[in-house]
Amino acid sequence: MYSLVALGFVLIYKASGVFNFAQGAMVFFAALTFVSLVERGVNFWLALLITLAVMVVLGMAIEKVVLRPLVNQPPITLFMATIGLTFVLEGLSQLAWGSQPHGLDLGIKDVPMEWLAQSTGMFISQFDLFASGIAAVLVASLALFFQYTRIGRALRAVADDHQAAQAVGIPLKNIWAIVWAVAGFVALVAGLMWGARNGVQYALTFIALKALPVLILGGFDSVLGAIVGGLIIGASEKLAEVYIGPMVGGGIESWFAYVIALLFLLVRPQGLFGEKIIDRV
Amino acid sequence: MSIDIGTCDTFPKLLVHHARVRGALPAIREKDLGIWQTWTWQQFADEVRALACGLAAQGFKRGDHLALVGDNRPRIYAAMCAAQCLGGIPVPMYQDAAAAEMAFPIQNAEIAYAVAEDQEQVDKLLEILPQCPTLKHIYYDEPRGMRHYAQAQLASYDTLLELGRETRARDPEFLEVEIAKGSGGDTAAMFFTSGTTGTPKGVVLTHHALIDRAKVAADLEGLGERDVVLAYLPPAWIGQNVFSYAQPFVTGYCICCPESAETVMTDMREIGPTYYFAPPRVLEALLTQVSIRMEDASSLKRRLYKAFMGIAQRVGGALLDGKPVGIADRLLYRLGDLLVYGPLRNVLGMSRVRVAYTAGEAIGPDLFRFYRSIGINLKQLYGSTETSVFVCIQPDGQVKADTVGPAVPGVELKFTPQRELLIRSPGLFKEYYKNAQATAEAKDHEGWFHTGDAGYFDPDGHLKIIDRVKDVGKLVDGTLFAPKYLENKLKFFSYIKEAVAFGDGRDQVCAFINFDFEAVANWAEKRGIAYTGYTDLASREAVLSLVRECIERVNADLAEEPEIANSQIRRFLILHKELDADDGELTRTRKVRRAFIADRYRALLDALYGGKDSVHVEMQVKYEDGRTGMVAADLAIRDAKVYSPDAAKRAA
Amino acid sequence: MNRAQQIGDKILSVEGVSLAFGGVKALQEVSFDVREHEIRAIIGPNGAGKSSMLNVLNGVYHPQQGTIKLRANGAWKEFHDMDSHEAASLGIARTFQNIALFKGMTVLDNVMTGRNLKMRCSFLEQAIWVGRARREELEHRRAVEEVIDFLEIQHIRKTPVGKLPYGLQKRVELARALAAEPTLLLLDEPMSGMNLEEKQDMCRFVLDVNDHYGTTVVLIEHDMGVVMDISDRVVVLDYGRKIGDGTPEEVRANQAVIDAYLGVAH
Amino acid sequence: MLYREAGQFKSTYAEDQQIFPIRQDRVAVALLLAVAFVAVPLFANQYWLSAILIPFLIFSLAALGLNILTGYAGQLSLGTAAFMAVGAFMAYNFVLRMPWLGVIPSFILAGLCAAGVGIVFGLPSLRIKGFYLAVATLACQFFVLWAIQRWGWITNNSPSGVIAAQKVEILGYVFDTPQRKYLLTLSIVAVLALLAKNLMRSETGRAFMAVRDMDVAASVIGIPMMKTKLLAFAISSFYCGVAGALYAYTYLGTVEPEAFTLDLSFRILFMIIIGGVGSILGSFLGAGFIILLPIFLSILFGALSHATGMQIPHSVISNLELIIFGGLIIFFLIVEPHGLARQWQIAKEKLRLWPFPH
Repeated sequence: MYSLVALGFVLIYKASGVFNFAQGAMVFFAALTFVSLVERGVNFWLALLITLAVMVVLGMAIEKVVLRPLVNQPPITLFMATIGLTFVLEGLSQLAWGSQPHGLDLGIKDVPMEWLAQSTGMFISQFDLFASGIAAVLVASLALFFQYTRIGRALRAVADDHQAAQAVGIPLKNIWAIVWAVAGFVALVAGLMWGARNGVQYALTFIALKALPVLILGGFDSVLGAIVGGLIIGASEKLAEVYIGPMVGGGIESWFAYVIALLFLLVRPQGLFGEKIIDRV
Repeated sequence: MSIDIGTCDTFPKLLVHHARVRGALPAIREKDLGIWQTWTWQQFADEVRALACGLAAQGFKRGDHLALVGDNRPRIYAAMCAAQCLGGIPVPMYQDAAAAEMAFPIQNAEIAYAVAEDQEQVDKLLEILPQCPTLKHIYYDEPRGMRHYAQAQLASYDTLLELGRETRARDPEFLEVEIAKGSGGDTAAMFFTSGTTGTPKGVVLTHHALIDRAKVAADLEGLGERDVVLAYLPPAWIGQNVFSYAQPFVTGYCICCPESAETVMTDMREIGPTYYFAPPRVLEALLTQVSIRMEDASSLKRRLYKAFMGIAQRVGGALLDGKPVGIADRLLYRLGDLLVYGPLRNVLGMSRVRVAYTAGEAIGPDLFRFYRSIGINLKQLYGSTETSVFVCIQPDGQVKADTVGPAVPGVELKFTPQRELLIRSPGLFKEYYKNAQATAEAKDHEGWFHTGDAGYFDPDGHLKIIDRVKDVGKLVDGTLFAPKYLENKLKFFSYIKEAVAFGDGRDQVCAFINFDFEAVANWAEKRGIAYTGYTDLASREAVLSLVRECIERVNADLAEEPEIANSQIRRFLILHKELDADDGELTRTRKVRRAFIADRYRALLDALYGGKDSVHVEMQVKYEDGRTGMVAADLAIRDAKVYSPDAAKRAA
Repeated sequence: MNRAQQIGDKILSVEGVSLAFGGVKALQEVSFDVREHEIRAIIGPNGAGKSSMLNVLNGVYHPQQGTIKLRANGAWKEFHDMDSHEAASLGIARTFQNIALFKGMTVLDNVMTGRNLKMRCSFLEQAIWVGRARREELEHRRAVEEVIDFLEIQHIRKTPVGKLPYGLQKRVELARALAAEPTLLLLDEPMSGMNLEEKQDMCRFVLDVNDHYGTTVVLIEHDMGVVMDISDRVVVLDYGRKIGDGTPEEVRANQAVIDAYLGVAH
Repeated sequence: MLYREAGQFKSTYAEDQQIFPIRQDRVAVALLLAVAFVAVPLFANQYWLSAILIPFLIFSLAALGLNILTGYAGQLSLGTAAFMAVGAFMAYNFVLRMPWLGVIPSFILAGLCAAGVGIVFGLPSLRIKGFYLAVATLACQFFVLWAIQRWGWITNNSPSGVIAAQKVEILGYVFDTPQRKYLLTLSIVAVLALLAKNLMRSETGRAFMAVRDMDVAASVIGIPMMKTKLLAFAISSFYCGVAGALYAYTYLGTVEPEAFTLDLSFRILFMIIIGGVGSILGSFLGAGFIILLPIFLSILFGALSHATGMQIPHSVISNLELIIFGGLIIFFLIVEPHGLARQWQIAKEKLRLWPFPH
């Protein structure tokens, strides 16, 4: 589940070198808009389309207003800008759709499947399968997109070096617009999944914090890393809770992910799949 | 505070007096290594004593000359006084003069000892060493880069100081005796006039002359030990030397030397002098700076500046002179002082200026009024090297734009039939060194000094200088032609830097114009006129019409003065290069050498008077580093509108 | 050019140093020595290993083989895998090919950081400021003023470094290196990207530094004119190997050097 | 316009190095201190003192701490609230368990504990740089909060984790009224600010800035990376620790772990962004801005709703506040990355050059 959200982060980072802290808020905003539309009786698929359109527009707007003027600022400044963005999105979404949590039903049963439960003892619900299925599809399409399509290659070029990409003639402006639009789409998907599982409420925005260790583990700029990282963190958190938790007084779920990421960073600063960052004299 | 120098009649005695009376007060400061290093009178006296003993040990005796080459700094003034302690004669020389120009004074006064500032000056002296066999000892102050110099004559200032301290320790009495030997009549210093004509002349001035004039002027303005002066002009010019050597020794005030030529503005703002002296061209450059910087200011500041400057123009001068001014104006001016003039004076470093003099050349009336209007007590002063500077000073309250004030106590003024000014005063020079013939010409048997300046007294007894006698000419129809007067009016425009007017013995007046590159370049940029350099800008039609406008405004002013109405400028051309001292067209103090220019640009002059509207010119030019190159250009000649006297009223 | 400072005996000796990044052999068994008060130039075509040699000398890279011995205050100190921080404390200062100044600070602060090794006060004393810390700060300010005056950058003392033109930034970097009063000064192409006039100024400064402070200078430079004029001895590197060593005249005549520069097929 | 600098020259290096070389600045600061120490306690009412000024001072101190780490030393930290929490709880324990110690020494000890924690979580900064460091401090943030709730003795086993700060009593003089608390806070903050200013203009400060601008070059000229970075963490957390202690003792009175959430860290981070990264004055300006903004907004909306008659629900106001907050952050980052402090500096420069533009 984490990997889905992490994917959004990776996408933005890969294309614009910005760790978009507001990705969590976008997930929340997407889920909230979708749920509110459905509650107002809008047909499921139509709501999906409208939310998608809203998210794409939102993505582009963010790129235009926030990121374009901050083009070659140090990463720290961009990071802080996205934090500011998180606040704006939060305020906006609560203002627009009210702040009480909504249940979201995707019509997919979230109860563990019996035959699987007896045979493996693992409690995996149909929902988990569906979510990971979606994730797999998304990953595949993105991987293809990045690797082979012209735009994909342009995206990666831009991520590496703005000036060089511009010099080669890649239209920087709409590349970024596409990037943020797609991020909006991914946020929507993640929002739906996440919302369906534990309801759409305020906590969503802080999943960005959870996504951070995932990215660090998997490597900021690798799609694969995001997926693998997400799995490791998700699983280890649950395991830690079960095994180490009691000894230390429980509730370690919150900071355990960070400790792993931290340890990992000391060993391999660029994560599993990321490129090595060498700074030259 | 009164001046308590009593019987001291030579500069060394004055120094001993100050060291005793006000030993702890600062005598001299220099901005070095980021802060203002300060010498109190006591420390300054000790350094002078040590230096004097050092010079004595090196065989410097009474009557010898000591050449001083270098910028304002404590050590050059210490060397001056040290030479005087031994009865020697310091000869300050221009530090920006070329080596050849230094040869004559050294040969003329058989100078054996010289104090040079740094490697640059030492190289100049070494270059002319073959022509000056008398030069035996050169002491350098800044050892930078001279580690391998092995010439015998070279010694460092510090070793001289060390030597002095040893000799003084051995025989402290020796120096006190030498100082006591000095008397008012001895020669205090010798200044070589840049002389607009012929070879420079060595003006010999006695202790008495300098001290007496300095004391009189100081009494007039109530100068005291608390005053501060910034020494930024060449020390070899009497104008600077009097304010940074003679007067401080009389009154005990403190002089400050800036870090370098570039940092004069910032250092001036830091020091905030109370007593300021500046020749007109420095004031002019400052005004151009102000107007250029104001042009770039935001529209709010510009509007504010223009509004309040209008009030200042009207009321400022009167307020300064204490004349009656309406309450409304007085309040407005006070507001202006808070918003514009106060900060303006502050940025220029003149907030604490009590007395400001200008001399050396006639000053444009508007330029003069500008400084008075923003509350700076600028006054005119007249004098020359031969008269120890102070001849006429405008007292507070009677300050006028076009006069130089009444005579200073002890000075008598008289005119010859050709209106040449004659001066008799205790401050007169003794003689031109080894040039009896010139001395006789300048000083007649009754002691009157022929200044060579023409002028007359105005109704309330103020002297009015119009021009050099030999330049004052007459047009064919007899009207008075005073080139300086015209040129100053032209130079007041920030766009015109230098002008040379011709008309003596001709039917009409024509002029060569040098525009101020910085001001016009800024003006051109604002109008999007592209240009490659001075010569290219000079040929531009827009620039020609800009200059013509200035000339026509001057013609309008001239039309109002009946006796010189006819000397309005009819035709003019813009020179293809800036007049430069290196090419001999200007003196070291940037005064125009009219005769030299007239024959060098003979072709241009003929074209002007021959009615042609353009002329080709090929001229050899000397660049800064001594290389020469050819500059060729086609100069356009334009006519300027001339006003009949009554028409001028309407146009003004 | 008669030497004010007599060239003393060896102060730095590099023996058989090899350095490789993965497969790329940057330096192969390079050995040469540098004498005290000498201006030693290292020249060679691009990619010959000049900068890597310099980085080895001041501890940024660690050679796989070979030893480097430095005579610091009398004793021969052999440093194998010493980090740049220790190299600095041994009195090795350097400038960088592309300027490594601290953009956020003024010129004066940049040059003062050059003296950080000489500051003794603990941060606590510096916080209290009055007393020892203040005296020390003013002392060092005085010493830095000497260097500022020496390199004639008084007029830009208080401007942030980011605003200065390229030539002046190079001079500030030299000032910072000098402020540490080094025994060995490593200059990494101090004159690259300068116009003729700035080059002459920089040459004069380097000579004055050697003259006035007696600092031993190791200079990397492309401009042969400059190298021939101001260096006493020259080392020529090509593809990481030393192909020439000696006075500028000897090196100019050395056929291997000419080949290296004119590009003879390897 | 107000500056009359003519005549103010420096004849010793000490004069040239002082904090406020220009006389007008010295006069202005002296005036400001006089107002703060004398006028405010006399005239300000309860509300202004305890609800605005004391939190302003405390947040300025915390912002100052963060500025030392992020502004000067360039190490991003999201764990400010955690260090404040450590400071608050340790102070509580010291006063509780060693009453003979007195309040100020216990504050200092609490600060040192925070510094200790700071160093521990500063260790990763040696290996990873800039942006990744945010993770380390984030870990610290969650870890500390968790630790406080888990280990009983820290909160003296109070079930809900809430601790009540004892009365502040120094040498028999009890600080209970808002005026006294304000004066206590003000003096502590003033002293620490002066120490920080001295630190920043001396060698340590330059080492911090060198590490921020280009740490590779810094290490080559001899600045010890390990020592400098850890020192930055330690000093910064010391300041945050003391701020945390003050937060408990002179502002809230009772405090619980939830008060030191990540949200607080973000608020302090915003303070230094808006106020001015890398400037002592910036921390104060930023804190003032962030404290006054909500009050200003509520007054504005109050007036607005009063004028337009329609009652704006409280929730909408808080949302609008969030939006404006986020919007301002972005605005400042775009327009003036160095925040209000840089604007102040430019304004001062303009005044000194008045009427000239340059």
